[in-house]
Amino acid sequence: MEAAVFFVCAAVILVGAFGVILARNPVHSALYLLVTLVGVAVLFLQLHAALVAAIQIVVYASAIVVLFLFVITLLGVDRHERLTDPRRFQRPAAVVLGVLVAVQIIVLAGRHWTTGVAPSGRALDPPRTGNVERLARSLFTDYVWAFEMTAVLLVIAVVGGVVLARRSGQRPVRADAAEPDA
Amino acid sequence: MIGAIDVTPTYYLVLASILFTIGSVGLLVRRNTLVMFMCIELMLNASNLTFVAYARALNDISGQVIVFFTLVVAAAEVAVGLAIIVAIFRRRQDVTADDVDLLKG
Amino acid sequence: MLADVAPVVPTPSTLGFPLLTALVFVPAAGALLALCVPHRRPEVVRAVGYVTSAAVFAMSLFLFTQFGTGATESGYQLYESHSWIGTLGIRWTLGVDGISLFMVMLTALLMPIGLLASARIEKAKSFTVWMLLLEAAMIGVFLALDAIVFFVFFEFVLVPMYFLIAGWGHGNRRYAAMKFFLFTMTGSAFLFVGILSVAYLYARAPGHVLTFDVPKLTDWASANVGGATAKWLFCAFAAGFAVKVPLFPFHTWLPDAHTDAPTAGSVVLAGVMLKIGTYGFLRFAIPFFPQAAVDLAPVLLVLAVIGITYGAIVAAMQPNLKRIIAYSSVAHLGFVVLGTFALTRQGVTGGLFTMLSHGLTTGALFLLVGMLYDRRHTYELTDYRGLWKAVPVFGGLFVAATFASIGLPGFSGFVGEFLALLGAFLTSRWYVVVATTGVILAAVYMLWAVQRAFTGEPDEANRATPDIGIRELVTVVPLLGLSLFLGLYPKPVLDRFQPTVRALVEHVEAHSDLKVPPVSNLGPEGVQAEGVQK
Amino acid sequence: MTARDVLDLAWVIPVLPAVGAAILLLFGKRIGEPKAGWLATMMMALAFLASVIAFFALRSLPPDQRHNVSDGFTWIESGGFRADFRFLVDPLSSTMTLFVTGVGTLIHLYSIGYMHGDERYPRFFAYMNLFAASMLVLVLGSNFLLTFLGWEGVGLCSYLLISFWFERNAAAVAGKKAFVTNRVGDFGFMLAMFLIFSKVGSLDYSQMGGAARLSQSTVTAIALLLFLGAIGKSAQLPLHIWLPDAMEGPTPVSALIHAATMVTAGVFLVVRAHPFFEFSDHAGTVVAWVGAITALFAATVALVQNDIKRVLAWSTISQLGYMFLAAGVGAYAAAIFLMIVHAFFKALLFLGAGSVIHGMHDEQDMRRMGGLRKYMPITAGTFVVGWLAIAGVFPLAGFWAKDEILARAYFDGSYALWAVGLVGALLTAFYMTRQVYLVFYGHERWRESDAPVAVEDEPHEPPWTMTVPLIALAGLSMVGGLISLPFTKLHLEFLTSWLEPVLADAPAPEISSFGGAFALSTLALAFAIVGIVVGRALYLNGLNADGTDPAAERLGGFANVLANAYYLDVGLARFVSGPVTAFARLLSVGIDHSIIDGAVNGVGGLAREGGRGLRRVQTGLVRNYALAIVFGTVALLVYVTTQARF
Amino acid sequence: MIAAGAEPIAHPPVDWFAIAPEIALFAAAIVIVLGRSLIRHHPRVHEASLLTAIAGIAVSGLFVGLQWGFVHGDGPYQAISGMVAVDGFAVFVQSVILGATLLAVLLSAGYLEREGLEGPEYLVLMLCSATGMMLMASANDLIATFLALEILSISLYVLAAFDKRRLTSQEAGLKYFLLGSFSSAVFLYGIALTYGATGSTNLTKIAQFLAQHTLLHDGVLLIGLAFLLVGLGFKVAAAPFHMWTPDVYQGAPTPVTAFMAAATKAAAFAAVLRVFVGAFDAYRVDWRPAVWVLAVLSLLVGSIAAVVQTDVKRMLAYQSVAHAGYVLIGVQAATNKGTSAALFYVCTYAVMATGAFAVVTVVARRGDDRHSLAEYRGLAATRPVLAGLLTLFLLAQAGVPLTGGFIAKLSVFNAAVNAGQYSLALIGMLAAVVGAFVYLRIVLAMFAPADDEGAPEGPRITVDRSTGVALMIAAAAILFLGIVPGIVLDFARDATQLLAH
Repeated sequence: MEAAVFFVCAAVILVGAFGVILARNPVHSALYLLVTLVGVAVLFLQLHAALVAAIQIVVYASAIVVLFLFVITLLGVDRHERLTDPRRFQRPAAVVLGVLVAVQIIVLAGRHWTTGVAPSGRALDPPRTGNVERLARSLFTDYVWAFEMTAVLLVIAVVGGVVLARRSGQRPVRADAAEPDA
Repeated sequence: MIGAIDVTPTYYLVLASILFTIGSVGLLVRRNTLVMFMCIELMLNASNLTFVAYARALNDISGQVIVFFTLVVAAAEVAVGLAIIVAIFRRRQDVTADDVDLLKG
Repeated sequence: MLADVAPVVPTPSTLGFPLLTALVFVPAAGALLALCVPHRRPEVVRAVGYVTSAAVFAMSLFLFTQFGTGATESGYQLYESHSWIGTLGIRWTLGVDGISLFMVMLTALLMPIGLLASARIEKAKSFTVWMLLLEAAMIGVFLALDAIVFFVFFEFVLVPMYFLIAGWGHGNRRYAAMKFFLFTMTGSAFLFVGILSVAYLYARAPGHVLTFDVPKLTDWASANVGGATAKWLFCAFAAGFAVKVPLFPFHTWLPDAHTDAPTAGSVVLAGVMLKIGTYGFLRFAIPFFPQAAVDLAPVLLVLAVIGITYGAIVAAMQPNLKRIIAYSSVAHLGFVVLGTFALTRQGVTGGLFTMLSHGLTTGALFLLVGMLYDRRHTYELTDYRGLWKAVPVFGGLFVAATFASIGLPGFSGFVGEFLALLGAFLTSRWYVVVATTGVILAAVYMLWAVQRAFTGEPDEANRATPDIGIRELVTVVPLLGLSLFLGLYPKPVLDRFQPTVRALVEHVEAHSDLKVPPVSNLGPEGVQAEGVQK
Repeated sequence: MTARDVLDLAWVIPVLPAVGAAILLLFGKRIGEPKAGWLATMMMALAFLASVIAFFALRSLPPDQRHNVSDGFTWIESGGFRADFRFLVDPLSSTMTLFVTGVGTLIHLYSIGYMHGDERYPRFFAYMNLFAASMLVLVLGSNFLLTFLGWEGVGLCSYLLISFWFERNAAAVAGKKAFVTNRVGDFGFMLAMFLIFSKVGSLDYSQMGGAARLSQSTVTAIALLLFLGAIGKSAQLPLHIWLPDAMEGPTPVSALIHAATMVTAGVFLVVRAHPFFEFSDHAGTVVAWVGAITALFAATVALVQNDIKRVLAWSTISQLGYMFLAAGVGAYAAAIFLMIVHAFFKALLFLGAGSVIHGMHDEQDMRRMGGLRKYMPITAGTFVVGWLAIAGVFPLAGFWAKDEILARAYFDGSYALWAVGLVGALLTAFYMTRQVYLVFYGHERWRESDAPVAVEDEPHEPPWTMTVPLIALAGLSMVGGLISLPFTKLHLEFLTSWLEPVLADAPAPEISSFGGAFALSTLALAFAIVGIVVGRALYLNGLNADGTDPAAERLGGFANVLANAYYLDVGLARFVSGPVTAFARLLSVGIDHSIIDGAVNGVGGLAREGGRGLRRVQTGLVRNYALAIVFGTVALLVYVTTQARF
Repeated sequence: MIAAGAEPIAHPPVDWFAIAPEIALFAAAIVIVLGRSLIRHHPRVHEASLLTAIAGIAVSGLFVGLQWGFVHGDGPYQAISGMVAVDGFAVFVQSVILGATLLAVLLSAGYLEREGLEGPEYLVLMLCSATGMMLMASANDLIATFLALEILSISLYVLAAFDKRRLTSQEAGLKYFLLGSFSSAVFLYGIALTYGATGSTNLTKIAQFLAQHTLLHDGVLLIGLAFLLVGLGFKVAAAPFHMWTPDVYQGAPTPVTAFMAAATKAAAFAAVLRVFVGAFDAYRVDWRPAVWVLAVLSLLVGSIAAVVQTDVKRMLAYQSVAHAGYVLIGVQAATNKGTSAALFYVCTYAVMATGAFAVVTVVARRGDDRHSLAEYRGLAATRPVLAGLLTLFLLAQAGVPLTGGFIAKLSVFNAAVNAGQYSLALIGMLAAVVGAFVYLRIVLAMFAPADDEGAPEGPRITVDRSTGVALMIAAAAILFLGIVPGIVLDFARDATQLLAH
């Protein structure tokens, strides 16, 4: 059963991933991304990470992808991208390097992906009960500092978003400097 | 038949590595900045999957906790990143990365 | 092997005041003072320059009087050592010995002369500041007994010189300045790694702490670093110094830099800076790695001989008077290296003396050429003609300087070249046979230049050239006078070289398989080197 | 004051003219024209006086103690090397000082008049005094190095005085040529000093007895290297080329430096260093043959010269050849003897020539002279004395000196040398006769037309300052032979016995048969007279009517070869200077500029090219940058693969 | 499904003292945000923000100083579940970051006014970025490092794109953002693999694990290590991960460039040192050659690529790649000496880079786009002091003695030679020669007569007060570091205790 779920999800995830990078229309790419995210969420469930899976759907699949779609439509760039690449070596090189990366990782890791030893006391709960409490406990004890750090991150996101999005009323100082290609 | 296979965390990890690679290749081959950014999301997801798989393999909750932070980072990046893309679009009416090459050499 | 060579023990200063440190800091302070003078008061700046450099010269004379001359005083005198950068084992260590004493004095002498020669220069303020900084750095180079302190000054010297060439030079001055800087810096890259390596080899030995103290490193390295390591390190040091000297084939920066530098720059460049290279050989490369020096001496001797002949031949072909003098420096420094790597007492002494003498004679020649440039705004020989008739006093001085440079006996150049060749003859006969042709060639290129520039009937432009002025006389005459004096009575200098050179050669002999063949003693009275008995 | 105390003050001798030179160099302009000359002359006269005192002081010592080193100081000392600034007075140097200061004084005196009106009059006397000082250092030096100091000092003065009229390009070139050619000789001198020091351990003359213990090859090498120095200074083949050109200098300079004193320094050096030549088996032979060949060669060249001074210059080269011939066969005293008397008569001839040039308003071409004896009787008279003296006519000085040399060559068994010397003597007599007749007899070819020349433009006798030295030198040329007459039994060979302590290593062989010697003398005299008679016959009326030269006419095409000194100079220029210049140009342009500097700039260019390459990589495309990152990652992973334990 | 009777979560004790510097800095940012929102139109809001920022930096600095005293006395320790290290290393790097931030803020004050940009937000972002850097310096856990990295990066993306009038600024922002996120993703994946291989993300625990266990199969760990190196290599701008550097440095507002060059490098190198020299000490044999290659590539690429540039800002950007190479020389020695040398270098570079970019800011004048070499022609004649200062900073970067740059180079080569890396030291010195050529080109241009080719016309160059202060501080610091570097060197030496236990 687990195997079947895994392989189905894996297939979905990979199809989604390839879809993202192959779809000519960005809207399609975003939708393929959604497919992948959902697939990953299912795998999270498989891995006894129910809360994480939920968050994945809520934050990623809904919030982030929607944001993408929103921007795409806002900007009206849902046109097809030209497939030809002006730099001819770029794509073959990218594919070759990508394959190399994957092969290297898989070869190197081989069958010994896990070599670490888990510290005692932070074990996962048995699958049936879920991990929420454990997770919370860990989040607010071991990772409380990291948790606090995210506050800064959010402040930046807010301020940054505001700064960048605001249509500034500033006048360009020198026309030629401001619009080099105008 | 398929059910006979014992799905160890290794399976997830290999899948994650492939996902990571696809993401990075996507960044290299696509010219639309929005899609490039989506590829980065793919890579982050691959990392998440890796963390969770390791959490399972090591029987350690930390791997799952870390995913939360990744999510926050991803969210913040999206907020700022999309804002930058929008800001540029306002000036150039285009989101093709290749056209952004005033700075070079 | 002279196993009982006593390590050279520095003699601390008993003056009660740090004379050597002051020698470095007074010009630096002068530079700072000049920096504070407003732009519109160039005369004040000049006064600061003159007073400071004159004070330094006076201090160097005082140093001369304080310098012990006993036969046993081979070590460093007036030694000072203070902590500077403790973490890196760097100490502010200064000392003076026979080798450095006259280099310091030469620097202190040439500086006021250089300033005086540049009395009419534009942008007097920055010029004076750079000159004084240069003086501080050069004196620092010669006094430093901590390898890093040495390197600091060695490298820093480039900066003021760079600005002097680029700011006040002529012709293709920026190219020349850049070439000068990069060439020397490339060489010093090797030197720097060499210094660090020696210090770490030292520090790795049991019971040692990291230090860059030259006497300590000398004692240790000469006895404990050998074989290929020593050779590589020697090469690293040699690379740094060879560029500075400059030895063939690293010399091509020199004609450009000398020619395009302002007069004072050329004087200092040729007079002092080139000697930093040969000084480095004597202070570091040879004492640190005597065996390697002996093993690799043939290479350096060949380069020296090539420098002597090649420099002379190329000089002869130059159409530019200043370039001729520049190339003559290549030849002269070849004699220095020849004598130095003969590793005999006469040779090393000769090399040292040539260093001093070249500073005087070439300094004078550059001053004179600079005056010519002030008048005619050209260095091209084809533009000069019959100048001797137009400017008799100037012409006389130039011819005197020419013969001093050629190495005519009676001028200081001869004493140095003769001793260098003589010393080299004892160990490396055939090199000397070739090198001695340099004596002929020197006459060829210098006299040919004199003939082209000074003889014949002057044309209109040259006829109107004014003769030398009092200020200019004051700059040149001391140099030529000193050259003449030292040519006839070099004893005060040689006596002070002697103990240090002796210690150096004995040090080399004790730590290498060098054997200076004993000079035969076939005189009828069987008494050698006693002169004539009365 | 004992004699030694006096001799300890020998440093005074060179210092006197040196002081004169210093004063004149610094204040010459203020001292002004006649006074400067008188000051210089006075200094020379004082030096002569000092030399005379020194001579008598030395004489008062027993012969085997006639060797004194003066007060002084250590000049150069380093390691085991030491050279003192002290002056050696022994019979040889005393003799040299006497004739250098003596002849020098006369020539200084002569110059007062000769240089009258020159714009650099004081400078001239400064150089002359400096020359005298250097020459005295040369002869008095107690070691090779000090001699070398003087040696180079005279070279410097020679340079300065040859190109004294540097406005004339030829003078400037000649001065440079003289100095550079001399430097070739100095190359040998310096190497000789190095070799001597490394083998003997000292450069002091007093230590040179050690030469006996050196190996044959070493001693020969030293001797030949020293001889190379001597060749340069004394203008022997093949380094003679500078001396004829040196005639561009003022005539007193030619007389003093290029006839009487400096050029004989080479001979002096050989005599001074005679132990090396004595103990070497072959060096002496080389010296003698070089001398003999030069003597003959220069004499033939002198036959067809038309410049009044050039004849004398070639004659000087020839006479110097005789001196080397003598030194080569071991007749050092004879060499010195000829040197002294040659100084008398050659200085006389040069001064006479100068007087003619002076009188002819700077005309030097003998073809435009003639019949001058009427206008310049004193000059003519003294010149005739010089002519007879150099030709070797009994009993003038030249006869005795040349006779002694030829006799020594003959009795040494070197008949070939003797024969060459004899032929040279005949040629000498001939070309001197030609000169005398061309200048003082025959038609007054200097008259452009028959139109009378204004009295003040006619040739005239110079002032007394110039004629007095002529007369004095003429007297010396007549009686100079007295200083060493070949009559051993009568103890009349003063010079030989005087020099004996110095030349103890080289005893003169007993000439066995007086009759044989007499026969040889007669033969030599006969040759000289033949030369004179033939010369007189050809040149009694000066040139041919058509202005051609009788001797040249008879020599035909060979005259041209002779006139160009066998084309040696030209050949040297073409076959040595040419390639050398080309080579130098190759070095400076081809090697130095293109290859070495090119390599340096090439390294810079390499960096620049690298920068351009990197610039092309930096496309500005963000995807390319990402590609680089991935590329780096892959490279790292590959590296990691090599490190990992699978 | 939390059980009702579950025990409450017990917070670990929060050691406020340990995190006080970061909090002070962030608090200043918050105050500015609040102030900006509440009193939007007050005319003096700019001055107030500036003063707040400076006050925040000052307070933060005060706390750092107190921490130093404490660490010096009682030794280093870890706080908050081992995520924060309070040790000399953190103190040193934080001091550098604070110093660089102070200079950048001073520089920005004049710049913002000149360009008429939104001051408070800019300062907020800069302070937040600095907070991220501070956090990075003290992070003792890879997750904390990652978060800190993101904090500083995301702020910098915005800052780089801050000047919206210039397309180049936005382009810089976009490029930095895309590549930065990419490298962060790689870094994160590296963390994941490391976590899998060692069972922890805590650096101390990783070090302990690796010290106590010898992995039979270390492929995953090494991949993780490689990815960590890529991620951090990107941040320190080491070749071949440097290609964003020239573009971003050139396009970003110049004070931001100064801030990036100075402070970011310091923070990123702090992470490099903590991760590699500290945690992965056991794997030094494996990573040292890799770092060796990165160092050499950075030196060569940084120096050589700068040779042909004509834009001063871009030259300095390329040179910052080379400077990363020098620091890497210290890193790859993997010794205490190397660490302290790298720290000292980072400190010195912060001063030299800020100083140089400060002059560039001034010369660029209004519009921030006059960076070509031609603009510098004749500067020595018109603005001698400014030209002199730039000369000083450039010569310091070239490594001329009596400036901090020399001592910095001396320290790293010292460390390299001590570690037996003669060739690396030599390559570094030779790269310095090429670097000198680049710097001297700028210097030559300044000292060339202005009328040579006719300097382009433009508004007068003016130096406002705060920029002047920044320049003076930088100049004094660079001379101080060059002439009496002992204090700072000792500080750096004492700060090499990387991991607090």
